[in-house]
Amino acid sequence: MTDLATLPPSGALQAQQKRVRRRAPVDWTGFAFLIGLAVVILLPLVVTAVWAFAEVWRFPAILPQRVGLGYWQETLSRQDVWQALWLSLRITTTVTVISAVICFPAAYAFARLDFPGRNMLFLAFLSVQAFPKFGLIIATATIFLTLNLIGTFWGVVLIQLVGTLLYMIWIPVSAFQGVDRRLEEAARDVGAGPMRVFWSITLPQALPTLAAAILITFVNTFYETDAAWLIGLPNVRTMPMVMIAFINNALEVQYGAVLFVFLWVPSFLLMLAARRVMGADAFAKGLGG
Amino acid sequence: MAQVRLSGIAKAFGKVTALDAMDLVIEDGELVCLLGPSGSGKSTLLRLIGGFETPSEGTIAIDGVDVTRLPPERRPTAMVFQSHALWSHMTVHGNIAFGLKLRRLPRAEIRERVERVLDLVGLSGYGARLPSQLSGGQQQRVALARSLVIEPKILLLDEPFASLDQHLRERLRDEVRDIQQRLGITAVFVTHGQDEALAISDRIVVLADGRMQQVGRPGEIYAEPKTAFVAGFIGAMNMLDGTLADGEIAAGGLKLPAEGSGPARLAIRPEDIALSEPEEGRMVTVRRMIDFGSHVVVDSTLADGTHLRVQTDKAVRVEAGERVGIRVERWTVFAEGEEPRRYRSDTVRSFRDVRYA
Amino acid sequence: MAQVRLSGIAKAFGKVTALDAMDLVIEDGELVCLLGPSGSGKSTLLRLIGGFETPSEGTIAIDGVDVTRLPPERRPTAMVFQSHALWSHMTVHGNIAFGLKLRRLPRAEIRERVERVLDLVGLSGYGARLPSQLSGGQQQRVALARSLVIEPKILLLDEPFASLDQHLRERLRDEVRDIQQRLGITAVFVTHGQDEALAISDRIVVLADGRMQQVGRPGEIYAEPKTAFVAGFIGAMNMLDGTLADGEIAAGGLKLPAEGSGPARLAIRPEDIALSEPEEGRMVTVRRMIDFGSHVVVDSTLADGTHLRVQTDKAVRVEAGERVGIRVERWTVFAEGEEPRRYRSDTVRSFRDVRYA
Amino acid sequence: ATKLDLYTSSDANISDFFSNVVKPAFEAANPGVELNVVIARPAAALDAVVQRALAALASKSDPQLDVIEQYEPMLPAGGIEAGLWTDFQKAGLANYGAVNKLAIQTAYGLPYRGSQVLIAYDSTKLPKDKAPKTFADLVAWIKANPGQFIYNRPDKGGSGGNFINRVVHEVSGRDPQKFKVDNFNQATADEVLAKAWAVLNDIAPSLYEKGAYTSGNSASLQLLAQGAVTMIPAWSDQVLQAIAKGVLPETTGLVQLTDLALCGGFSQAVVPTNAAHRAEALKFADFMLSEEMQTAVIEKLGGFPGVDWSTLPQALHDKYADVIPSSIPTFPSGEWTKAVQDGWYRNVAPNISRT
Amino acid sequence: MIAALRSGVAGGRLSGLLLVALPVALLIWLVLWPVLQAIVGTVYFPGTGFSTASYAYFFTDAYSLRNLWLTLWVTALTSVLRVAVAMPIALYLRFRSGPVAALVQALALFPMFVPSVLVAYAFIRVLGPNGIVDTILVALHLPKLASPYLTPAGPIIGLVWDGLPLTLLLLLSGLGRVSIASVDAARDLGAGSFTLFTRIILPRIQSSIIVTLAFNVLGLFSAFTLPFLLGPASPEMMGPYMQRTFSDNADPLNATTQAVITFAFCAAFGLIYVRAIAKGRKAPA
Ligand SMILES: Nc1ncnc2c1ncn2[C@@H]1O[C@H](COP(=O)(O)OP(=O)(O)OP(=O)(O)O)[C@@H](O)[C@H]1O
Ligand SMILES: Nc1ncnc2c1ncn2[C@@H]1O[C@H](COP(=O)(O)OP(=O)(O)OP(=O)(O)O)[C@@H](O)[C@H]1O
Ligand SMILES: [Mg+2]
Ligand SMILES: [Mg+2]
Repeated sequence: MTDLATLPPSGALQAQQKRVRRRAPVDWTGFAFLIGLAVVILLPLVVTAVWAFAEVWRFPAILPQRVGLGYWQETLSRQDVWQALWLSLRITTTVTVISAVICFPAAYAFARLDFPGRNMLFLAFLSVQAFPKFGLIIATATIFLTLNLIGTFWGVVLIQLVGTLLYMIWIPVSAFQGVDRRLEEAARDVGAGPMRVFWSITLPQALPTLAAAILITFVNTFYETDAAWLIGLPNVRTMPMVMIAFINNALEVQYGAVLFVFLWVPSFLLMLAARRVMGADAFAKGLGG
Repeated sequence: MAQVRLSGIAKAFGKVTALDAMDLVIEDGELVCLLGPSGSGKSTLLRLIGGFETPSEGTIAIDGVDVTRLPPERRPTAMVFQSHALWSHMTVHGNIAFGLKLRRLPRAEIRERVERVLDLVGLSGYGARLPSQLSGGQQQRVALARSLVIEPKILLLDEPFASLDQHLRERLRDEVRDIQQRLGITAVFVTHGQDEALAISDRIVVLADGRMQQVGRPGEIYAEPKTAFVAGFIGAMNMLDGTLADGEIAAGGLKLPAEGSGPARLAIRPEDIALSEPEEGRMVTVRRMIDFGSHVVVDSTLADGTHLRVQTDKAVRVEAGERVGIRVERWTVFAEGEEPRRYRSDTVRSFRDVRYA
Repeated sequence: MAQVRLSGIAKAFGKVTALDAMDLVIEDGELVCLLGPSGSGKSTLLRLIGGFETPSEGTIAIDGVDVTRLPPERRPTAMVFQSHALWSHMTVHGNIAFGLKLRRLPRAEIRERVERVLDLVGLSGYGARLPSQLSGGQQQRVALARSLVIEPKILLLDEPFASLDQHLRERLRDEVRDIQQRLGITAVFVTHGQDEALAISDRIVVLADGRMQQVGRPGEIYAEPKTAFVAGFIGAMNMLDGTLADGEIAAGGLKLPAEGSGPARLAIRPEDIALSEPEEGRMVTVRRMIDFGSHVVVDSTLADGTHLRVQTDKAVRVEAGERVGIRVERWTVFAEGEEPRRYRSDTVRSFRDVRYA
Repeated sequence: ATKLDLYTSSDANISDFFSNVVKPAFEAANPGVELNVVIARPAAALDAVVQRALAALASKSDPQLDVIEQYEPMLPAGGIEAGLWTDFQKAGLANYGAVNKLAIQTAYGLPYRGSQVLIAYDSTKLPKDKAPKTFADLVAWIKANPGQFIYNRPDKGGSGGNFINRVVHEVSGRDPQKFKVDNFNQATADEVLAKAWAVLNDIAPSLYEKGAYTSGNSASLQLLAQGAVTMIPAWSDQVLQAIAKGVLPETTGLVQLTDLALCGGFSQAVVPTNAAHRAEALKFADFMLSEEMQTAVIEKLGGFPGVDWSTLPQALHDKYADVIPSSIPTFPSGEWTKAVQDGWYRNVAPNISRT
Repeated sequence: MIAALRSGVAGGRLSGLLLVALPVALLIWLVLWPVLQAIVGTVYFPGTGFSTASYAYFFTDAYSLRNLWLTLWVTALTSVLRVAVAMPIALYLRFRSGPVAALVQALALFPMFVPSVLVAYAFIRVLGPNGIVDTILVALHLPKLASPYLTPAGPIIGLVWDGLPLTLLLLLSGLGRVSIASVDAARDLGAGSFTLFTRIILPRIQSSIIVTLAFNVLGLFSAFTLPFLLGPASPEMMGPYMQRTFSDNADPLNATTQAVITFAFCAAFGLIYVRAIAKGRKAPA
């Protein structure tokens, strides 16, 4: 038998070489985007934030001439603002929960079951977005009047629920389609019935994308006004309704600014929550791209 | 614990016939491998047994009971998927316990049985981890444990180790075999690795184009393939097109005794060719010598350029371009429409052969 | 056509050190396989050579030119990816021609070169198809053609055949080897199939945990592993923990001559164990006989229950439970901090061994 | 307590007036009735509510609407024919007789407050004595100072609309009496309005951004506050309040044209006939015409009373003598307004020359 | 209850219908039925019978056509701009990771949480006449910006800002299907970034781009708030135009006609969307 072949000498040769540690390349593109976006996205927000504290800010001063918390006090001490915020949160939560409860199983059916008219019905949900809302106003109002839903919490919930259908069906459908069938089969194999499979396996597996759908729904519903005006008045006044009232025809821009900054807090929280639950791809996958 | 009987099973997906006219009985406690090229219907057959598909024709009976129309959750089968199909939102414990929870067993018993099966697959102490925190091999073992814990009568495995590396695959396949034997369950194993099939099965079912080609013990299928397809598919094989005439088959410059006439295929295993003194037999030219450590394969060409693989002892050394003699010890001739005919040259057998044959 | 020299290469991803202190010279025209368990840094090394990653330390030179900072498109390398990474929106022709178009070659020449390379990989006439209209093996060949057509000096292959079935894999690997030899290019091949590595490489680099374990010719690595890891990783091996004392190593009830003292590991290849008449040598109990057709593996237990794999001639038949004798012909002892020591018993060698050794 | 739903889509100063002044007074005067001030902004929201009320009329259900502080009674289409709005002449309000006859355009609307459009300007850029006094002066100034004047879209808030109405008056002989609610005539309209469009198109290139129009009263005021323009038409009450709040600087100058004042307008309150609390709503309407409320309109809101000055105390009259215009020119709602508004969108707005 | 998961099993059809019943009922009751009513209401008049006069009017009225044309134009331009702005960010996010990328992503997604009224409002503060940009420019003794406020550019900028997150997400999902290996393979053969984008990436995400555009169009076509608050008085986008026709002109018939026409355009784009998705699903990743 031959002896062990000697290793190529390269190892010995380079052993004395100094170890030079390279720095990881700097992500310049990233910084460029960061700066660009900071200007485009953050500047408007920051300016608005400054306005919230400005009592007098006239051109061409770079900073407000007079700052103070006066508008904050005035805005936040208003009963209706808090009531509206509370109400909005209640409505939005209710809508989102109901929507999830009725839409997710439906989305599952669209994704996995074969039934007559499946594709047509699926497409029909596009009309929620495609037909201008006000075109539906009279009809909806008529329907709701006879049901005594005008000006009630549940009336607003119902009309906003309709508005959530598109996102809450379409996004989950592709979420469910993305769940590996074998995961479901494995569960059935160990003895789970179809319903159990849905709740224990499919739903949690699709969760990131479903969370995206829920988030979009929550945000959209929270800021929705058209349907809320129509059905909600006079008794139901949501946060954005109050906000628009402040912004639209008020002389003092500060009211709006204050509310704007005030609403950053929930937005930031949502944003953080969103990042925790899902990656961007989860969002996007949901939209069928 | 259970016998599976497939009678006249056929399955079509739209226009594609995935399986046709299958009759097969898998005996209690047997481990059967389904072997065949991609698309031959292996997975389809397994999924039919598991209840994930309904046959277009025929019936499936388990222990004599017709289960053709039962959904998967009501069959005494458990499947291990190629992609392991672990539920990533549950811990290892959760994955394994799921089937038991469905059976409403008391908590303590669930815990105990999960512990036991984790031990069985060598993963004690991993219960609290998430599947994503395990390596590929560990994940497959969890999938196995998940199927085993519900004590199925029939274990179905669909290429469970295809994505793992050779070492791990070998270890796991031996483990599966051991566990199956210990628990005495019936198992159907799909693979496209022939070595795997040869190594663990009691019987092998060779499929091609949705039809059974041959059913038999591993050695039998290897040694006595019934069709040219099986011969070429199982194990390494030199397949030469030749002509039968005058009690001989002539193929690629090689002439060997054989009966019959007309075109035929000559099949010779690489290990059935021995290198010999050049003058002693027929000559080949060495193209390349491949040293597998435990044995050596010589890639050579016959007079007319046809490739011939020869497998010999690991101590043999030849050079590319060298001309060496060969002696064919066994060969098989496949002629259209006839049973294969097997031949062997009468060479002297060594002491060991005589003792253990 | 090119020599690759890696000097002091290290690569860290955050806190994970994927590669450390690599020094390696790949000679012109050589085919080197990188072999190692999952996560050992094989792909990382290949991607460093291809320019897809920048080393954290060290330099890479091709033909003496430092290319450490060059992007992939400016290196004379071409990579074949595991997932073949064909562009599904282009035809086979389009995929292959892409690299040539970037080089602004005249149309006629492009057409001609694409034809030539398609011929080389055995796919003439497939130019107009889309990748999705090809089988897995054909797709891999297109990927290979795409890399070959630009006449790279260095071909890099990252587990190109991992997802294919055994038959196809064997055929393609032989093709790659042939083409590489014919064109005389340098190739680096990543795999976790040892057979694949043994079958095609000029040299094998065994990696573990980002470090080189051994570099050598296939047979050499198989026969003379430098560490217990390599011994266990390449090929089947019985690894027994034992103790050295009095010129003997005792492991699992087996005693073999060996020098030194203290704990050590005994490594014996299954094919280095011969079955013998029971009275003649040490005894084992047969657990199971696995008939691989071309050879037989006997899974047996030593006196103390330790498993021992024995590989013997295909004609051997033993029964589970039978007690047979064994004769160990070669063994290696790995003791902590020492070079491995190899031993062989003096058995008579047969005619063929004498002739061809 | 009975809850009376009062809707408003007017600017914030009006809704504040109702919340802070009217509500306490009314509730004190009518125990057991609660005034619910509902802000329905933008105006489209109010349109939705009115549509709802019309639908409720058809289905005989509760429209959830009792009073709208200001709404065009001619709307929605077919509303009057369907009997949506209460006819105040027949409603038997005690104070109805006091209402300024000139302000009444239709019996379905109750003019309870008036306001007039003024010219507001930045006196740091335009000395008080140089401020235009006649329409001709104004046009000349606009042309001489391109980019410094802006008025808002006619249907969005009214200050711009009344500027346009003033142009219509200008080209038709400065006689507001020529236009009445019931004398709309397409031929006359075409002829008169064509001349008005000519004037407006003539000044368009000299407007802010060569012919941009803001989307509301507040938007115009904000442009003035930002110093982006020098002069705008503005509602008197609104601009006064803006100065008081510091939104506009002290240096903001106000001026009314002397040849014919810019139009004013009276806010018309409406009460749907199917209101659930129609009786209380009418009581409220009556209350708004009371001396107390009319005085509040003048003193707290800076507006004009909806009733004849003669029915108010002489002391009040004397106090506000300077700002009380001799007459407030008005422009009729209904067909005429529709013609002006839509005509403006079709004939003036598109002619923006962007070079 | 789901009676069976498998398609083709008799129970599957019924249970499928049952599962979708609630949302579909809601849809039919509160959307489809009113839409149908609206459409019928524009062509059928009790007493006088069928008439398409309102449509004839719309398509002969220069002003209406001009508004429609503007809407199409703004919609097209905004969609393209959104894609153009989001594409580089999406490419960056697809092929890079790390803390900077995470920040970029968070920033780019933020507008999703800002309602459009506030967008308009913030926009006027910043880009409006004598807004903060002007203020800074003046402080630097530079000429003032020609403010896009009240010009057609106003709503476009606002809408691009507002729609950035959704566009970005859609593109990211498309890019997710471009494997890094296929990009590496092209670089390996010598492709520079431009070639890489045009020859390898773009063809692969074609369907995603169509999807993105169509989804954008759906939202933009009847956009109201931003065009109304930031845009010029005329020509109007369909959103404000419909509102004005409906409320100020008290002309429900023509308003509904406009709505139906808008709907028709959206439906057409919806179909494109559906087709693109179907195509994207068929193509292997
Ligand atoms: N759900 C399905 N719909 C349509 N055709 C199918 C379906 N499942 C399998 N087939 C077809 O049936 C045939 C057999 O498929 P099967 O998956 O059983 O093959 P296989 O032997 O498991 O192959 P592989 O080794 O590639 O897994 C193939 O031609 C396949 O295309
Ligand atoms: N982009 C990356 N970021 C972080 N860690 C990485 C990255 N790429 C590789 N690694 C880590 O570096 C180590 C080596 O990885 P590499 O892919 O080279 O292994 P490998 O030998 O090719 O394994 P396999 O056989 O599984 O392909 C692993 O621990 C891996 O987790
Ligand atoms: Mg399969
Ligand atoms: Mg790798």
